[in-house]
Amino acid sequence: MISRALIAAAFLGVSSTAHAATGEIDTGTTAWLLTATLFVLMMCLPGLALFYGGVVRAKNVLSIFVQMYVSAGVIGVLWVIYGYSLVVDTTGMVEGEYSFNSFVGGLNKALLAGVDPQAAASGVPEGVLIVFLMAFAIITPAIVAGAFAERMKFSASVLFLALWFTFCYAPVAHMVWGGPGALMVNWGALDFAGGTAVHINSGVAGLAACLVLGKRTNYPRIPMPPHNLVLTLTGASMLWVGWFGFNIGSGLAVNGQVGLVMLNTQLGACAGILGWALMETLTRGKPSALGVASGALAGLVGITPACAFVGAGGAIVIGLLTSVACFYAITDLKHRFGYDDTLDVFGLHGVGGIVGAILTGLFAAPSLGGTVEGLDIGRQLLVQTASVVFTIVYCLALSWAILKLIDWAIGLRVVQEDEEEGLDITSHHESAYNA
Amino acid sequence: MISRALIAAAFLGVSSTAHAATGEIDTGTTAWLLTATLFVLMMCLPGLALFYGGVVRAKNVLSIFVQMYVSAGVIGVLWVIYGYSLVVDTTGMVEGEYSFNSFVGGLNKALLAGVDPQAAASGVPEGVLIVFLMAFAIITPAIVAGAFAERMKFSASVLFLALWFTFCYAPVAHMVWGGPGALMVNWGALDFAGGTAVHINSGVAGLAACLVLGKRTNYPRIPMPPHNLVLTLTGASMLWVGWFGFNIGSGLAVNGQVGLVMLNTQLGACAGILGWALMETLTRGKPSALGVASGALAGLVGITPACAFVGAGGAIVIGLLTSVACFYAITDLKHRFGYDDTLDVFGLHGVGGIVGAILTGLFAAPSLGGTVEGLDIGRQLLVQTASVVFTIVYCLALSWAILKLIDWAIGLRVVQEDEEEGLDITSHHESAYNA
Amino acid sequence: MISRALIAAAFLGVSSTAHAATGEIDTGTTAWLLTATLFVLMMCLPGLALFYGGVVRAKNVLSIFVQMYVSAGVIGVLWVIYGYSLVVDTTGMVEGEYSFNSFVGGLNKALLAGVDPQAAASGVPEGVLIVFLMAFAIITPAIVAGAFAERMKFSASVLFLALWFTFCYAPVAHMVWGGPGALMVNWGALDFAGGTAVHINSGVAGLAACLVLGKRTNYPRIPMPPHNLVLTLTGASMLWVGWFGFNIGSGLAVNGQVGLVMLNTQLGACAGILGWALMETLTRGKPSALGVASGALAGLVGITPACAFVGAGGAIVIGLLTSVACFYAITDLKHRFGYDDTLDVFGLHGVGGIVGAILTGLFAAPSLGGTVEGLDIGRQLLVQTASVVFTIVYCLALSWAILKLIDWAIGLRVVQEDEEEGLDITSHHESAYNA
Amino acid sequence: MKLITAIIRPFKIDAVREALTEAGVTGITVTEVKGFGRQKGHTEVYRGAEYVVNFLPKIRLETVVADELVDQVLAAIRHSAGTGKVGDGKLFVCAVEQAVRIRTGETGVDAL
Amino acid sequence: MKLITAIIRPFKIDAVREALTEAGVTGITVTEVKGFGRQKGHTEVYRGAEYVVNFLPKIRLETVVADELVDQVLAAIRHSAGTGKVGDGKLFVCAVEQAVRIRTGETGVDAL
Amino acid sequence: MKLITAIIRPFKIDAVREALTEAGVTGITVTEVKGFGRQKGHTEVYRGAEYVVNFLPKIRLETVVADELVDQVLAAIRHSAGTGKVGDGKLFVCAVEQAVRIRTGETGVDAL
Ligand SMILES: Nc1ncnc2c1ncn2[C@@H]1O[C@H](COP(=O)(O)OP(=O)(O)O)[C@@H](O)[C@H]1O
Ligand SMILES: Nc1ncnc2c1ncn2[C@@H]1O[C@H](COP(=O)(O)OP(=O)(O)O)[C@@H](O)[C@H]1O
Ligand SMILES: Nc1ncnc2c1ncn2[C@@H]1O[C@H](COP(=O)(O)OP(=O)(O)O)[C@@H](O)[C@H]1O
Repeated sequence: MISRALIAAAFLGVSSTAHAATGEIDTGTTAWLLTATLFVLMMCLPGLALFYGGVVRAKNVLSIFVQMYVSAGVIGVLWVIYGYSLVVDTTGMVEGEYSFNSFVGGLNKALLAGVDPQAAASGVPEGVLIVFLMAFAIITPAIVAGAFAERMKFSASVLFLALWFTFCYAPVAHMVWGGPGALMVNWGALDFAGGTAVHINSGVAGLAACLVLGKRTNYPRIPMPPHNLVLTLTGASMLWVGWFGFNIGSGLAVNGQVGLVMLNTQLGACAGILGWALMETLTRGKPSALGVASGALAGLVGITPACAFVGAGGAIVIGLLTSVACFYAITDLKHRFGYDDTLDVFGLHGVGGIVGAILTGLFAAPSLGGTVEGLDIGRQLLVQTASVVFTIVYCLALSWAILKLIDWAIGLRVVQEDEEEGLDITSHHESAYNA
Repeated sequence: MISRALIAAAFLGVSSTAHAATGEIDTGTTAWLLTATLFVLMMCLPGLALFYGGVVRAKNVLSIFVQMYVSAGVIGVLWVIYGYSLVVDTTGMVEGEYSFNSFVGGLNKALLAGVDPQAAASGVPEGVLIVFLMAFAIITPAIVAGAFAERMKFSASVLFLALWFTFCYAPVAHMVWGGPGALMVNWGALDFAGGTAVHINSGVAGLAACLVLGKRTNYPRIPMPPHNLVLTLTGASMLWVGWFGFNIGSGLAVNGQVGLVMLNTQLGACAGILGWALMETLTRGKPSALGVASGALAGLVGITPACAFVGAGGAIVIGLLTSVACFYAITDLKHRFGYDDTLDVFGLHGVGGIVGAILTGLFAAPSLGGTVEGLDIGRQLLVQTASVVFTIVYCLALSWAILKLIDWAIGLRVVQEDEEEGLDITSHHESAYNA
Repeated sequence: MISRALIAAAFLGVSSTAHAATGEIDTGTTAWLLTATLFVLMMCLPGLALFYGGVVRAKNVLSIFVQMYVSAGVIGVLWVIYGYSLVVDTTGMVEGEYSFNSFVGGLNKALLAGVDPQAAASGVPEGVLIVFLMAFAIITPAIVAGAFAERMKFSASVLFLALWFTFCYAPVAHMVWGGPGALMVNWGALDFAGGTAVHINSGVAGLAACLVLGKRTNYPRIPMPPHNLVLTLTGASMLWVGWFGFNIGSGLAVNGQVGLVMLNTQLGACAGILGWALMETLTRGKPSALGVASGALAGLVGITPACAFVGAGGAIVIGLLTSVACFYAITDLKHRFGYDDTLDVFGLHGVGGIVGAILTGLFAAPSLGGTVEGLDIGRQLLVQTASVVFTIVYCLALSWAILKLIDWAIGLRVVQEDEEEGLDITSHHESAYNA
Repeated sequence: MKLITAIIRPFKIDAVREALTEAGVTGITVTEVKGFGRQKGHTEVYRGAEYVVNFLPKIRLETVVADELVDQVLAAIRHSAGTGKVGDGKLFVCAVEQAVRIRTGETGVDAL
Repeated sequence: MKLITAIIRPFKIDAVREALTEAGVTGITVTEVKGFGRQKGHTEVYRGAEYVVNFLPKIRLETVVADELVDQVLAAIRHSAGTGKVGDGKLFVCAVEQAVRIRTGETGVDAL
Repeated sequence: MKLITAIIRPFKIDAVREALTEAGVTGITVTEVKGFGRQKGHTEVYRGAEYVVNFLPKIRLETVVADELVDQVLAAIRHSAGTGKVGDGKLFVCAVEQAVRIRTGETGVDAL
C-alpha cells in the first residue's frame, strides 16, 4: 500500500529512499512539484476568489478577495514561523504508538530551524516542499471563508482564519500526513490528497461559522442571486485544472502512480458534472451553469482522498455519488435546516469530503477495482468512518470555540447598515465596479 | 523525419524505444506531460469558454459554459469507455497497408481493458497519456459548439457533441495519429499537433452546423456586438498560453524538438497578430482588440500542423498568411455567402487549418528552412491536399448526417421566443449577471 | 556566489558544464523551463492586461489589450531578428574588461544565425531559452505601457514600445545578464531575476513617459476610479503565480537553489501584502483590495533581484520594506509631485525595483541570513547603488529621447475629444461592453 | 391619469411591488438611478486617491394610475418604502394627458 | 410641447428609432428599465434557491415633440414597436412647459 | 413645483451638481441613458461586421424644485453643462402636482 503519509514520511527523512539518501535533486520530480505548487496557489488566487466572488452580491465581491489576500499573507508568514513545523515535525513519534505528537508536530522546525531550503529531500529541494504544503495551508482556511461571506467583520475574519489555521488545520494535517506515529496514519486511514484535512475540516468549520454567525440579513426572504456567474464558472474551471496539482502533487513524487491519480481526478470531475446535471434535469427539467460547476467540484472533492487507491470505474462512481449527495445537501438539506452557508462550504466540502472518505474505504478494495492489496472492506470502512467522525468532532469543537472567543473579544458581525451597504465600501472603502 | 504519428506509435507499443522497453518512468518527460495536459484542459475551460462567451450576447453566455462543462463530462466518460480505444488501438494495422482499422481503431482497449494507468509507455505512465489525449477529445467538439451558439437546443447540442466525438473526431484522430497503417500516416501527411484532426475537422463541422441550423433570428439585421470583449481577450490569451501544451505536448516527449516547436508556436502567434493588425489597418485604418486576438489564434491554428517541421522564418510566414486568409474568410467571405457562423469556427479553424496544412507541405522542405530531410515539395503538397480534402469531405458528410438525424429525432433549434429571451434563462433557469 | 549572470553565461556557452559539454537534454530541467516560459507569458497576457485593464476606465480597457497583443507580436518577431542576439551574443567580451560589448551584445546571432533551436545548451534546447527570454522582452515594455495609458496614440505607443525594447531593454538586459564582461557582471552587481533590467528599467521609463506626455485631461479634478477591480485582482493573482516562473526560471536550472528562490518569492509577496495592509490600516483605518494586490506585487518586485541570495527572514523584511516604500511613493509622493502615472508603473516597479536592489546588497550577507559567502556589505551596497543609478540615468535619458523623437515625428497624444470619448472607440472602433 | 414617480431604496423594491399590487396597480416600470440628497455619501480610496461618492444607488419607480387611485398608491408606497432614516426618498405626481397600450391601441385608463 | 414616454421591448429599439426619424423626430433619449405588468416573468434557480423574476427588461424611450406631431409620433411608435403579444408596452403623454437647448439657449420648439 | 429634466454629457455631472447645490437645489436624481440627436455617432466594427452606433451615452438629471427656483436652476445647468459643441443636451420643464417625502410624509415644497 502506497499512502501519501508514507511518502510524506519518506520526504521528511523518517524513512529513506535512494534519493533521500544521496540527497540528489531529481530534476523531473522537482519540475513537477514546482508546477504543482503554482497550480495549487492559482486554485486559491484567483480560482477560489473568483468562484466565491461571482456568487456573492456585487457589493461584497472585493471583501472576498481582500480576505484571501490578507489571509495568504498572514498564513504564509506564520507557516515559516511555526506552521510547517507543526505539520511535519516528527519528533516524538513512533510508528503505531500514540503520544501528544500523534496529534500535532513539535516546534523543532519552527522558524525553519535546521531547514535548508536548498537541500534535497526525496529528490526535491525542501524549499519547494515548504511552499507546496504552504499552498494547502493557505487554501484550506480560504475555503472556510465562503461560509461566513457577506457579513463578517474583516478584522474578525482574519483573526479567525489565523487561529483556525493554527488550531484546526495544522493539527489535523499532521494527524493525516505526519507519517508513522501520527493519529490517522496509525489507524490506517486512507486519505491521499486531503479529504479529511482539507475538505471535511474546512466544510465543518464553515458549518460552525454560519451557525455561530447567523444568517445574512433578510436571508432567505430577499433574493440574493449570484452577481456574476461568469466569474464563478471561470473560478470553478481554474479550481478543476489546479486540482491536478493538488491531487497529483500530493504524492510528492513522479512515478507510475501519477497516471492513476490524474485519470481518477479527471473522471471524478466528469462524473460529478453528470451527477449534478442529472439531478437537476430530474428535479427541474434543466441543468444549470452553477449546477454543473458545483458538480465538477463535488466530484473532485469526492475523489480527493481516493484518487490513488481506486480504479477508473470506482472513480466514476465516487464522482457520481458525491455529486448527488452534495446536490441533495445543498438544494434540500440546507433549506430544511435553514442555516445560511453563503457559498455552500459545508454542502460541497463537508458533505463531499465525508462521502468521498467513506467511499474510498470501499472502492480501494481490489475486488472493486482498487489498488490497495489485502484491504478488508469492513475494517477499512470502520477506520474511514472513525477518521471522519474524529475530524468532525475535533473541528466542530475547536471552530466553535475560536468563533465564540472572537465574538466575545471583538465581535464577529458587521452592523446591519454596513451589511446592507456592502462590505466593499464599509470595510474597504472601495467599489468593485465603477462606471 | 520525426512525426507525431511515429512518436505516438512508439508510445502505444507499436515500436519500442529504450524507455518503453525498460518500462521506466522518465520523471522529466512525465512532469512536462502532466503540465501540458493541465494547460490543454485550461484551454477549454476556462479559455475557450471565455473566448466564446464574451462574443455572444449577455443572455447566452452561460449556455456556452454549460455546453462545455456537460460535454466535457460526457466525453470524459465516453473516452474511457470506447474513445481512447477507437483512437489508439492499433489491432489490425500494418504499415503501408489499408484496412478497416486504417480508418478507426478497434475496441480492444474499450473500458481500458488491459490498460494499466500506472505502467510506463515511452517513459510516461499511460494514465497521463489517456488524459492528455482526452483533453484533445474534449476541446475539439467544444470548438465546434461556437458555430451553433445562441440558438441550439441544449439537449440537441449535447447529443450532437457526443455523436460527433464518436463518428468524426475519434476516426479522424485515429487516421492522423494511429501510427503505421493509419490512413494519413500511410499517405505520409505531415500534421504535428492536429491541424487536420482538430482544426479542419472542427471548422468544417461548424460550417455544417450553421448551415443546417440556419441563422440566428434577425441576423444580420440587428447588431449583435460581443457583450464583453474583456472575457474574449482573456480567453484568447489563455488559449495562446495553453497552445504550447497542445503543440509541444503533442510530441509526447521532451527532446531537442520541443525547442523548435515552442519557438515556432510563439512566432506563429506573433506573426498572426501582425497579419490581422495589418489587414485591419489597411482596410479600416485601425487594428481592433477582437482582431488582434483572432489574429493570434489564426496564427496558432496555422502553425499547429507545421510546428515541428519548419524553421523560424517559415513559422513567421505561415502565421502571417494564415492570419490574412482567416481575416479574409471572416470579414468578407462569410458575409458574401451569408451563413451565420456565430463564433467564426469555420473562418478561424477551418480556413486556418486548411491553409496551415497546405503551407506545412511547403515550408517543411529544408530548402525553405524546414526540417524534413528529403521532402519532395510537389509530392508533399499533393499529400497534404489529399488529407485536407479527405477530412473536409468525411467530416462534412458525417456532421451533416448527425445534424439531420438529431433534427429529425428531437429538433435542433429552440423556439424563437426562447432565442429572443436568451438561452440562459430558457435552457438553464439562470442569468449570468444580476444587479 | 551563484549569480544568474554566471548561469546565463554557462548557458550561452561561455563556460561549460557537464550537460552543455555533452549537449544532452535534461528532461526535468527542460520540463520546468517550458513551464516557466508559459507562466511568464501568462503574466503578460492575460495577467498584466487584466491588472491594468481593470484600473483604467471602461472606455479604455481594450486599448490596453491591443497594445499588449500588438507589442507582443512586434517584439516577438524583432526578438528573432536582432533582440536575442543583442542580449546574449557574447562576442568581444572578456571577463572583467570593458568594451562596447559590455553594454550591448553583437549581431552574430541576428536572424538566429548559427542557432539551432533543437540543440541543447546546459541541458535545455536553445529554442526554449529563446522563448523564455523573449517572454521577458515582451513583458517589460508592456509594464511601461501602464504609465501612459488612456491618452497615448496607438501608433505612437507601438513605435515607442519597439524602440524602447531595442534601445533600453536589450542593452540593459545584456549589461545584467550578458555574462562575464558585461557591465554589471563586471561590477559584481547582484540581480537574480531582473530587478534592474525589468523593474527599474520599466519603472523609470514609465516616469519619463508620463512626464513627457502630461496628465490625462481633467486629472486629478475628475475622479477616475478603477472600472472593474475584479479584473485587477484576477490579473494581480496571475502575476503572482507567474512570478515563480519568472524568478525560479531565471536560474535556468533545476537545482537546490530553486527551493530557496521559490520560498523567498512567496515570502516576499506575503510580506508585501502585510506591509501595504498595515500602512492602509494605519493611515485610513482599513486595508483595500487594490491595496493588498499592489502590496503583493510590490513585495514581488522587491524580492526579484534578491530571491536567490537571501534567507527567509531577509525575504520577509525585503517584502515588507519594499511594500511600505511603494505605498508611500504611490499614495503620497505621486500626489505631491503631481505627475499622472496612470497605473503607478514608477511607484510600483521603479521604486520597488530600487529598494529591492539596494536591500539585496544588505541581506545577501551571510550574517543577515544571506547565501553569498564572503560578501562585503559596504562594498556591495555601493555596487548595487551604482547599478541602480546607472540604470536610472541610462533609461531616463534614452526613454526621454525616444519619446521626444516620436512626439516630433507623429505626435504622442490623442486629441482631447478622442481621450474623452475613450480610446477603445476612437483608436479601435470597439466598445468592451455591449448590452 | 397621473404618473407617480417614486425614488426609493433599492432593497425596498420587492416590498413596494407587493404593496402596489395589493393597491390594484397592474403596471410598474423601474430604473436604477443614483440619488443626491440629504443622505450623506461615503468616501472611496484607490491607491491614496480619495473620492467622495455623493450619488447613492436608488430605484426610480414609475407607475401611471387612474386619478382615483392616486392617494391610495401614494400611501401604499409610503408605507412599504419607509425605514424612517434619511434617504428613504420621494414621491412626485404629474398629470398624464394620454396613455396608449401598444399591443391593442386601447387608450386612456383602459391602457393601463 | 409634449413629452412622449414609451415603454417598449428592447429588441424593437432600432425599428422604433427609424420610424421616429421618418416621422420627423430629431431627438430621443432611451433608458434600460425593468417592467412589471401583465406579461409573466420567469423563474431562476441557483443551487436550489428559486427566484421568481417579475421584472422584465424593457426600454424606456422619451422624446419631446411639438404638439402637432404627437398623434403622428404615437402612431409611428405603435406600429414599429408592436408584436401583438402581451408585453409590447405603453405610451404616455405629458405636457412640457418649457424646453431649452443647452448649447445655444434656444427655447420652446426651437430647442427640440 | 416643477420637474426639470436635463440631458447632459456624462463628464459634466460633477460640475452641474456643484452649480445646482449653489443654486439651492437639495435633491437630484440621475440616470445613465443613451441619446440620439444631432450629434453624430460612431462606427464599431467586430470582425468585419459594422455597426453604426447612434445612441451616445448621456446623463439624465432630474430635480423637482419650487416654481420660483426654475429660472435660476435652468441657468445654472446651462452654464455648467455647456461646451458649445453639438450634443450638449436639453432641458425640459414639466409641472409637478404633488411631492411627498417618504420618510416624514411632508408634502409640497417641504418635501423637496
Ligand atoms: N428635489 C428632488 N428632485 C429629484 N430627486 C430628489 C429630490 N430630492 C431628493 N431626491 C431623490 O431622493 C433621494 C433621497 O433624498 P434624501 O434627501 O437623501 O433623503 P430624504 O428623502 O429622506 O429626505 C435622493 O437620493 C434623490 O435621488
Ligand atoms: N401603469 C403602468 N405604469 C407604468 N408602466 C407600465 C404600466 N403598465 C405597464 N407598464 C410597463 O409596460 C410594460 C408592458 O406591460 P404589460 O402589462 O406587461 O403588457 P402590455 O403592455 O402588452 O399590456 C411593463 O413591463 C411595464 O414596464
Ligand atoms: N426632442 C428630444 N426629446 C428627448 N431627448 C432629446 C431630444 N432632443 C435631444 N434629446 C437628447 O439630447 C441629446 C443631445 O441632443 P443633440 O441633438 O445631439 O445635441 P444638442 O442638444 O446640442 O442639439 C440627445 O442625445 C438626446 O439624448
